[in-house]
Amino acid sequence: MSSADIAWMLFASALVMLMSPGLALFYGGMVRAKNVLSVFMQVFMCMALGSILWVVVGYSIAFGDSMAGGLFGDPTQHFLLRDLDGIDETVTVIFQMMFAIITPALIIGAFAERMKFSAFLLFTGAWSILVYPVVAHWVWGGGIIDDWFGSLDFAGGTVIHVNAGIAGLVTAVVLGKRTGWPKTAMLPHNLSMTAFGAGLLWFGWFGFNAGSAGAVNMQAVNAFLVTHIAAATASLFWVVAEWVKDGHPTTLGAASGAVAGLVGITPAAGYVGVNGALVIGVLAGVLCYLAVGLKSRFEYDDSLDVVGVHFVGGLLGALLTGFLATQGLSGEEAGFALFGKQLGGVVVTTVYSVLMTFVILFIADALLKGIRSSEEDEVRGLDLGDHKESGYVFTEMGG
Amino acid sequence: MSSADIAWMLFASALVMLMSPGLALFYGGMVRAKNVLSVFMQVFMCMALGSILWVVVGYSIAFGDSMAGGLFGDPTQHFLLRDLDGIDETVTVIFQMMFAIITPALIIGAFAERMKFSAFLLFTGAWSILVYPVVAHWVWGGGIIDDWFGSLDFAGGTVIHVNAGIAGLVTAVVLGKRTGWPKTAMLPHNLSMTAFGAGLLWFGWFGFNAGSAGAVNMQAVNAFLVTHIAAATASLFWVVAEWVKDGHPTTLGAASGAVAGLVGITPAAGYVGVNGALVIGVLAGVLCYLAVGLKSRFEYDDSLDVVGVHFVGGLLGALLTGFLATQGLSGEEAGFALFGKQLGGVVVTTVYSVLMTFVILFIADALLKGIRSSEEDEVRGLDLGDHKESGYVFTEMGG
Amino acid sequence: MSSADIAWMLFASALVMLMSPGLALFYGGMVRAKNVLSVFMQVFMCMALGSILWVVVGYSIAFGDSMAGGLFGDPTQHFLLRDLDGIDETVTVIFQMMFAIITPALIIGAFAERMKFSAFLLFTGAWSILVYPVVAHWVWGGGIIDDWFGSLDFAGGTVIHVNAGIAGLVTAVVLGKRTGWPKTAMLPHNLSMTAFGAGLLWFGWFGFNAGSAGAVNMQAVNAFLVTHIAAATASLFWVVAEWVKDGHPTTLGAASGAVAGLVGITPAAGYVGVNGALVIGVLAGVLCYLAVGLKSRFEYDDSLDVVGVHFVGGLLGALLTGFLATQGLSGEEAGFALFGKQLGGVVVTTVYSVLMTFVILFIADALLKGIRSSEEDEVRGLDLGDHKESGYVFTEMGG
Amino acid sequence: MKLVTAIIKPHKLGNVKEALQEVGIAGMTVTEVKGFGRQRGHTEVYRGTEYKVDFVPKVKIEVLVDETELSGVVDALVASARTGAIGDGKMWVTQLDRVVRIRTGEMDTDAL
Amino acid sequence: MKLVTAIIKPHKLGNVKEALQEVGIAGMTVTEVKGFGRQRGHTEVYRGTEYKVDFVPKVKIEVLVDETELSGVVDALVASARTGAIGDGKMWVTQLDRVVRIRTGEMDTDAL
Amino acid sequence: MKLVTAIIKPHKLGNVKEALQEVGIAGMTVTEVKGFGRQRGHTEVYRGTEYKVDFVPKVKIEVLVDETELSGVVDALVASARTGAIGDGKMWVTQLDRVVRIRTGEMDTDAL
Ligand SMILES: Nc1ncnc2c1ncn2[C@@H]1O[C@H](COP(=O)(O)OP(=O)(O)O)[C@@H](O)[C@H]1O
Ligand SMILES: Nc1ncnc2c1ncn2[C@@H]1O[C@H](COP(=O)(O)OP(=O)(O)O)[C@@H](O)[C@H]1O
Ligand SMILES: Nc1ncnc2c1ncn2[C@@H]1O[C@H](COP(=O)(O)OP(=O)(O)O)[C@@H](O)[C@H]1O
Repeated sequence: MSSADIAWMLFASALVMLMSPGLALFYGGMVRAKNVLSVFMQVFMCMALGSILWVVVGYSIAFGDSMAGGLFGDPTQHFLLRDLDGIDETVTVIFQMMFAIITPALIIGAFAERMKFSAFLLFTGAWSILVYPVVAHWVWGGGIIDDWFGSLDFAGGTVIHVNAGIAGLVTAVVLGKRTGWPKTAMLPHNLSMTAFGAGLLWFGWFGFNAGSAGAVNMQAVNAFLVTHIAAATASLFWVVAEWVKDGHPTTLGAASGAVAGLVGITPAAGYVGVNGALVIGVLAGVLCYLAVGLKSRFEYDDSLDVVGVHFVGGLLGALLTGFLATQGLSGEEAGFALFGKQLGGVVVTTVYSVLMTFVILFIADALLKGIRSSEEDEVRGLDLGDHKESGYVFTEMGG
Repeated sequence: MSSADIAWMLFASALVMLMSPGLALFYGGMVRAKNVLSVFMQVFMCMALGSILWVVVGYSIAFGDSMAGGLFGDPTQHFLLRDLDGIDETVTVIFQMMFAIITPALIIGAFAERMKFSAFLLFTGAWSILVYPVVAHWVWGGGIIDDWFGSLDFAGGTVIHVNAGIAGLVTAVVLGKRTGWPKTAMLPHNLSMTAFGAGLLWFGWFGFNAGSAGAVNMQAVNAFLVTHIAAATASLFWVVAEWVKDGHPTTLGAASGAVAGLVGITPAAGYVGVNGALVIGVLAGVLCYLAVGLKSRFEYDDSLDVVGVHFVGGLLGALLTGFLATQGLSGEEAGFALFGKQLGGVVVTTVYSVLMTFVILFIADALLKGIRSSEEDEVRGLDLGDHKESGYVFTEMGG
Repeated sequence: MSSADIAWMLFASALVMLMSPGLALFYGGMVRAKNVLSVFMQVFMCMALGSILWVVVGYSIAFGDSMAGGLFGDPTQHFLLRDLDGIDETVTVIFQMMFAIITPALIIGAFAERMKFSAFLLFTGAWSILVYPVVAHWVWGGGIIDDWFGSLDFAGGTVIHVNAGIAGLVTAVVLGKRTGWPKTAMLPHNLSMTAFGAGLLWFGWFGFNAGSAGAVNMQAVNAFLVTHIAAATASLFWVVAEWVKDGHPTTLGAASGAVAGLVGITPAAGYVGVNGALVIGVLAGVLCYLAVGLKSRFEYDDSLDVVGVHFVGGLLGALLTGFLATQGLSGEEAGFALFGKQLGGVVVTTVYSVLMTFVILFIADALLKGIRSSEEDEVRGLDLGDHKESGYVFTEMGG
Repeated sequence: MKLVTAIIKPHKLGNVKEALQEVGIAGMTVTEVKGFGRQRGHTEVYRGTEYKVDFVPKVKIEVLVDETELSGVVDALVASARTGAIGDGKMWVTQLDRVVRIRTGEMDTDAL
Repeated sequence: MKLVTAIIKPHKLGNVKEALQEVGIAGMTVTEVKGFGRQRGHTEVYRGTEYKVDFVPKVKIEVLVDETELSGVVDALVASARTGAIGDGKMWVTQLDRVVRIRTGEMDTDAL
Repeated sequence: MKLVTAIIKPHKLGNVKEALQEVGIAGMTVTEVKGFGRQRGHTEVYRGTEYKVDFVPKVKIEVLVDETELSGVVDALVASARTGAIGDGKMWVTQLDRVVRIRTGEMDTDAL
């Protein structure tokens, strides 16, 4: 890497790191006031615990030499980051660490407002070792998905969004609905927090996608541009879709739409041009909006719409990459052949993620005698229940 | 561009993008709680709609080959960004897109709390095609202002702040006063949101001004330094001025002062040194503070002081550039001759912006049967009125 | 400097600038609602006044030619930044200016909720001339600490955190306890604000520490990595420690722990590797947590724990650098010899900071007839008392 | 001594305050409340599901009055709070045993 | 005319509203309050010091009723608000002189 | 049974709570309110225009008491809430028909 490349990658890494606090705002604003801190706490723990686990074994599992026929990287190879190959690999460790933090953090939205903090920690710790780096190895570390299909996944549509999104669905189903849902409205308590969080995610996503080029080059510039266009387009089209269907355009729609567009463009950012970005933006905006409506139909309580936005958006982006990738950028010809490769990657990831998420939840449930908060904690809120804190104290009469 | 230049410009572009969420906080904190989401929504729509329009025709109008004797760039030349000249022009498209987003967003402050959302969309869409890129063409794209006067406008004092500021005045006058103003106090509902927003604008403005150098060079470094100095100085002097005149120094003053200084230095950032920045800072702080007081005198309800801060600040900076530009940095000799050039640019921009803003509002009014919210919506707030959402839900009794 | 280095340093400078608004959030969320704006105002004034003083004399005192045997730099040498040595020195001025802003801002946490605004301004102004740049000169400008001991202080563990932390203790003791403390709980009014502020500090700290390498090189990359690791580790271990001792893990703990880790790694970031960062992280998390408990034991009312986090964390980091520095990175051999050098730097800084802080407060007290807010202002809050503003106006019945 | 309590629409507070001042009332106490009644809240669609918001923001006003002022206050209050649309609210009057001004210890009529 | 006031646990509000609607009550007014009583708040350790949080969030309900409805309302309210755990709250009844519907000026029973 | 209601300055709440506990009161209910009275709010200059802020934050306290406790409570409350400065607030007493403890259904004196 040249100096400019390194500066660029450090910049990109910092931006991706900022997505975690941005996510805390985005999610935190959507829960009820009594649970806002539990969300912030969980995101912080993804940053804290997730980083440590990455340093200890995660990086090795994801990017160490393939073992067991490409199932995972050698977990001890870079134990505590030993034997890194100079400045270039150190930069890679940093950049990829931020991805390893945010991926489990995305799942939080699905089980928000009802998981015990201890269960959360155990779940996130295990998932950060057994799921994320394994799938990352399969796609980016020379593992089985790359080997079998050669799927394109520029910045993690499959590794991150499909993976986290479907894990979210499993956690939501296993934990069950929040008490009162869907009869009682569980409205966002602070939508300007959520909207600002979406803005910060958008900002950070430049690092996420354009940084995935690994250098300052045309691919990075292109990724930057199409990332922005997809976010803008999806935000507008989500709002238009809900205006038509529900009768009013909402701030939450604008924010969710932007995120949906960002998710959708993630696997494609290095491979599609402006037109591709517009197509992905329109579809991500409209389809993710519709997908979010499915949860009341099928009665799974995905609290903050991880499935509708991340699974559906990631899936959409991964599959559309099959048709929209331009040869000049991706070196692959778009069409059913590429679509097949994309589908392969998505299916394998989904199956593994569902399976492992179930297994981890099952074990956590056994170890902790339940992973769901007591009803009392749920009623008074996890902030008091788990953390003995209150999100807002506007008067001096106390909690 | 070298790799370092590209890395720098992408960094700068990301920072300018972040100014829009920053502006949403800055403005959102200043409105009453019942309108906070309407402000966030409007800023988001500037990001969404504004970006798409830029990609479709805006960039071509601003930077396409001059037509009609420099009145605008060929609108079809880069339709959907076709025929861009490699990586350098792609970077320019990105950087300039962020400017095209924020300029109409600035106007929001003038008509906040009383414009129908549909009218806002129509107005912003039209203004993003008919006003912003046209003036950008005149100053930066080789159009008439550049041609006739050769005015200096480093990062958009005229193109952005004078232009948006005077458009704000027109919208405020056309829409009329908010019900109850000025008898009833319409106090900011969340000043720490506003102050943090100002901090984020300050941060983003480094990209705005130092990025306008287009490369990593002494001009960029100088712009970074004087931008910071002007912001700091204007913040302090606004506070001092109000302390003397009103008897107390306020947080809103510190935040507004910083923004006023940033606006003031914008046209000058590449051309003036430390001393020039201090002069601009002191004057922007004191004069914008005084200018804000004019609205109660002349009874136009510029809700969040777009005129006092952006029009007056931009005007001040543009004109002072005539006297403060140092030859070493600008290649021009300061004095009345340069001042004349500056004046020319400002006058032409003001006239055009006033005219077109009137026309657009007039047409929108006709098309939508009124551009002002119903009194009922104004009373209960635009958040419920237009978006059926509430900014804050601290209890579970619902909306 | 190469172009890449300059781009990197401007990026780093922008990040460090953002730490001030981040600090306003971090501190602002921890005070009671009636004082939130006073905190934002004070931080803004550090940015405004601090920057101007830096331009006028601060930079010269810190980095001008040594006078009086290394006691300070020639204060007139770069008056208003004249005679800078080209682009490289201009970049240094910018980067270091951000440090000069944030250091006095850190002290705010110790005297929050009870200092008169006028006293704050006088104190901060004097401290920004007489203390910060002097100590910076001693350590980084070739002054006495460098001369006598050659202490290692990569990004300001001593210059910034020990210095500000101990000054905080002095202000807390001199001002006395807040009315009602420690009998009455003075709970944070907005912990998600605090947590997000911590996230932003974390983000900015990449600029702070990795930027202190002064160039894009292995030291910068290493500093980036270990900064992140220390923050993550300390956040986790603070939470674990309080969980064990108090029975529940808190969001405030996670946020404070991250900051403690960042403080701890600051002096060491260029000199220690991954293992060193883990050690510093664990110790900073646990020991700062314990240190914070001392204030109720010794009954000094350090409102927001500047002593426990910054003084103790900075001390820890500075001293541990003596044992953890790796020769490859620092060029020094770790051990008691290096520890002695570190101790020297810390002791001299502490003594000077205590002394000067006392003197400044004493003079301010005499000049202003008291530096403490009236009891009436303290009761109704400094926001109304000093600034005639309210942080939150959720209803329209007014303040 | 009587206590007049009224639940009104929030945006009528300014009106009511002025009307009460005109009939010579020197003080009042105001509370934010939520009302449930014939006037229903808006319906929201949140993430694809419809919700009825039953509780509407209202303001509660409490005014201590002397018997002699009562009817003037009641009339002024009702007139100034009325919009004629559903949801204007209720007003009621309670008999009090005693009123004290805390600052001085003055009682009843003197306490107002 | 009577005013029934109750202090209840916040999460019981939905229950109580339904129970009151079933006995034919068309309206009520709700206020967020803090209660101090036998049920104490949690203790918090803040930065190493223990604090007792005395005040617990409660909800206050006010219902205007006709004498004839009174006992039904009281029974429904008490039954629907009860959890059996300490802190369930209090209920009290006040006699009113007069009730007015602001929109129409209707009085007493007609005003409900 | 009586209901003692007081409007006091917010920072006096701690004092009042302690004073009431000393005279044997086991509970109370507290509401944030805004007061309008002889004590006026501060004036603010907002963006160059002066505004009068009429409403001042106050706290409302409600205490259910037995007749026998009444005078002790009133005296303790008035004494502990007084600062002597304008704006100390009002206190009033209402006769109640009935008091119920929701948890047990106990009535009147037993309900306290
Ligand atoms: N029975 C009642 N008891 C207490 N408050 C009531 C009652 N009925 C209505 N209210 C209050 O009066 C407000 C207006 O009542 P509503 O029935 O909507 O309109 P209107 O009084 O115009 O018929 C309600 O929001 C509620 O606060
Ligand atoms: N004497 C009182 N006066 C007014 N309100 C009271 C009184 N005693 C209790 N309350 C209210 O009732 C609530 C519940 O009372 P508490 O003593 O905790 O439980 P319980 O009524 O089940 O014995 C309190 O939080 C408070 O709001
Ligand atoms: N007539 C009234 N009815 C209801 N509340 C009142 C009345 N007069 C005063 N208050 C309440 O008492 C508070 C203090 O009254 P104020 O006139 O300011 O001081 P003081 O009682 O010391 O003369 C007011 O803020 C208001 O809440």
